[in-house]
Amino acid sequence: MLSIEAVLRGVGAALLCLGAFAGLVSAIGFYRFKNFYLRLHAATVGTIWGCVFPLIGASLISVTMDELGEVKWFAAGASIVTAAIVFLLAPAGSHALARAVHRAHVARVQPCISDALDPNLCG
Amino acid sequence: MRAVEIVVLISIILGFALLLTLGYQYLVPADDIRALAKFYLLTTYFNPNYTYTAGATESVTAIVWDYRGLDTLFETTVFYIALAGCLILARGLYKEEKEASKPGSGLSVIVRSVTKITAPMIIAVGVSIALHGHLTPGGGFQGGATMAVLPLLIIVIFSLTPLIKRGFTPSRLAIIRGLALTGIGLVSIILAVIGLVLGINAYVFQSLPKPDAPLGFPSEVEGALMGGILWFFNLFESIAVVAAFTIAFIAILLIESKR
Amino acid sequence: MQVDISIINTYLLMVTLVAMIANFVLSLYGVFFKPHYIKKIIALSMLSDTANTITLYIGYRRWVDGVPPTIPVITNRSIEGIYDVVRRSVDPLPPALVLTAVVIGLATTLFLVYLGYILYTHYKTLDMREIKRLKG
Amino acid sequence: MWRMIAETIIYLIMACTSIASTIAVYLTIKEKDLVKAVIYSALQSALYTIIYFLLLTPDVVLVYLPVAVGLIPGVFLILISKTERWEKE
Amino acid sequence: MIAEIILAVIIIYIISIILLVIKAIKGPTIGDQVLAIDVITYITVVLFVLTSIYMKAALLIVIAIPLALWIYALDIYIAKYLEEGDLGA
Repeated sequence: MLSIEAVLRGVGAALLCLGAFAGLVSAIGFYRFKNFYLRLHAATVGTIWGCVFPLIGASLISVTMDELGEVKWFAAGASIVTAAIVFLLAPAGSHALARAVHRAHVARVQPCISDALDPNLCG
Repeated sequence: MRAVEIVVLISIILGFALLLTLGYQYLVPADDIRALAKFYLLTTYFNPNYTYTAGATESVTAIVWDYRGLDTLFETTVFYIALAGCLILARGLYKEEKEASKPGSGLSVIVRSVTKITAPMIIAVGVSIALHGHLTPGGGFQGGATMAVLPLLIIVIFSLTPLIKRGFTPSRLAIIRGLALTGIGLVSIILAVIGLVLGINAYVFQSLPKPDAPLGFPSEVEGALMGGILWFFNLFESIAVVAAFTIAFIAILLIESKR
Repeated sequence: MQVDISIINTYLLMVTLVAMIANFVLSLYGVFFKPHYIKKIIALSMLSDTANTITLYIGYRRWVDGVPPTIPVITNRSIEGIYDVVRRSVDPLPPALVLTAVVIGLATTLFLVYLGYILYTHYKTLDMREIKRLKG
Repeated sequence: MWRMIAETIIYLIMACTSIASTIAVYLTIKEKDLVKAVIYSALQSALYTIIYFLLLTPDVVLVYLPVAVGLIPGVFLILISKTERWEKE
Repeated sequence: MIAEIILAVIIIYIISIILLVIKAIKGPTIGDQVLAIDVITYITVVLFVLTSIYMKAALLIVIAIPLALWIYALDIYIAKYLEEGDLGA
């Protein structure tokens, strides 16, 4: 017979491990990809999988921890709100950056097969 | 020729030597703190052993506005003078009207929508940081600085015109800031003035009633902790900080339209 | 097996302090010897940040027997809670001093930015070697 | 034993962050492109935020974060966009 | 049990942050550097939350909300500067 606390704690730990794995994969990918537009993929993995899910897991864990004292509900709520904010803001920021970099011709697409938006950037 | 630089270098060397001499036992942090810090922590929230207390659960805000209140008041004065200097430098370079930017330029619609959604959240977070300053980490300076990022974001994303059109002109913001600073001054001296009128003993920067001075701000309202003078100072200081920074940002962007 | 690792902890804390002093020296070099005005302002803001960090570092306290220190906020409002905070908390005075220094640092940085713009409108450059009249 | 290792790990994070911030400060001083200098100084601010957090001063983090991450890069970029971007040799 | 898992996750995040700092220092273009700082700070949010749960000081979590709110300000400033060469109105 599983108690609800054990279930919550297990799910939270699983989410934390998933987030740690995604963060490490994102960092390695960021290190090894060739150009800016490919690194955007790694950055998205790092922000959504490596930040939003571990925050939800931390919230689930902090609900079950009685050592935190009276403020454990505060901690859980703050974690959930932070996850929502990151979920909203991180894509907007990287979108703005990608659009500006493409329009200002800062980063070249290399190696390139085709660029439909601006053929001059290719190659 | 390089006399100034040499004097500054020598004074920095002497100052560092003084720091290392006076703080040699704190160079690597010890496992205990000083007696003064223990006194602050013990008397921050109610205590039977001490008559004097600040009535707040957060020590840093209590030190900033109660124990070392005059210090912070004069730092606020330095802050006021620095921003007044900014506005004096920007004087005569103003130009109010601005040609409309052509459509298609600027940031995309995604960023604009997200900023419209997050603007109320920013205000809510700033207000809660400022007004809960005596209970949780935070206070007037923190809340004001948090809210002051919003005007700069709005100016960068939507341009200056909507902000001016909503009525946030520099002169009006200057009036708001003056009112907030007046509030800080009034709160700091009002109990001393009342005591002077009534013939009761009272001090400047008096927060809670003391044994020889019966006047004081409320320590709690309806069971919620108020911290006496701290709540009022947090409120007025956050308004002053956000208004002052908004004036500075608007002014530095209005200078540009002269060229 | 019990291993004494307190010497490693002391070494790591000393590394932090030495890195902060290196930051101090580097940003001081930037303030004095870099010719460009904006670089000077950036170095000055980094200098004030580093000074604040050294101030906060002095107020820290080490862990005792594996129990971490805590923030100077009273969460449990009974007598035992207050004494527990006094036993474990870090020094609350350096944060109170640094707090106002950061905001005033931003105000003076804004003043220097305005001054830089006025300089540029007068001289059409911000390179300090070309602004002969300010050379002292 | 395990708790002692936790203490060492916290101090190790602090030391690594300090050394990285020293590298960031050095690159800020050496850089000729002022926009890149502002970005390096933003990196230094982010690393200092971690140090302030580990020194357990949440009040200072709450005031340092909007100022150093949100306001100062914007103000410097306004000044750079109005004046000049490159520092001459 | 849960404390050891949290400590291991903290160590893995520190390794990721070190890799990202190397990329933020080396990155060939401005876009790479800003993106790396972005990911560093979003990971720092998780690090703050986990550290405060591990230290049992739950009030420290209040820092995470403003940090998550302000990171995208740097993106917006750099994007506006690159797109228009000008931060103004």
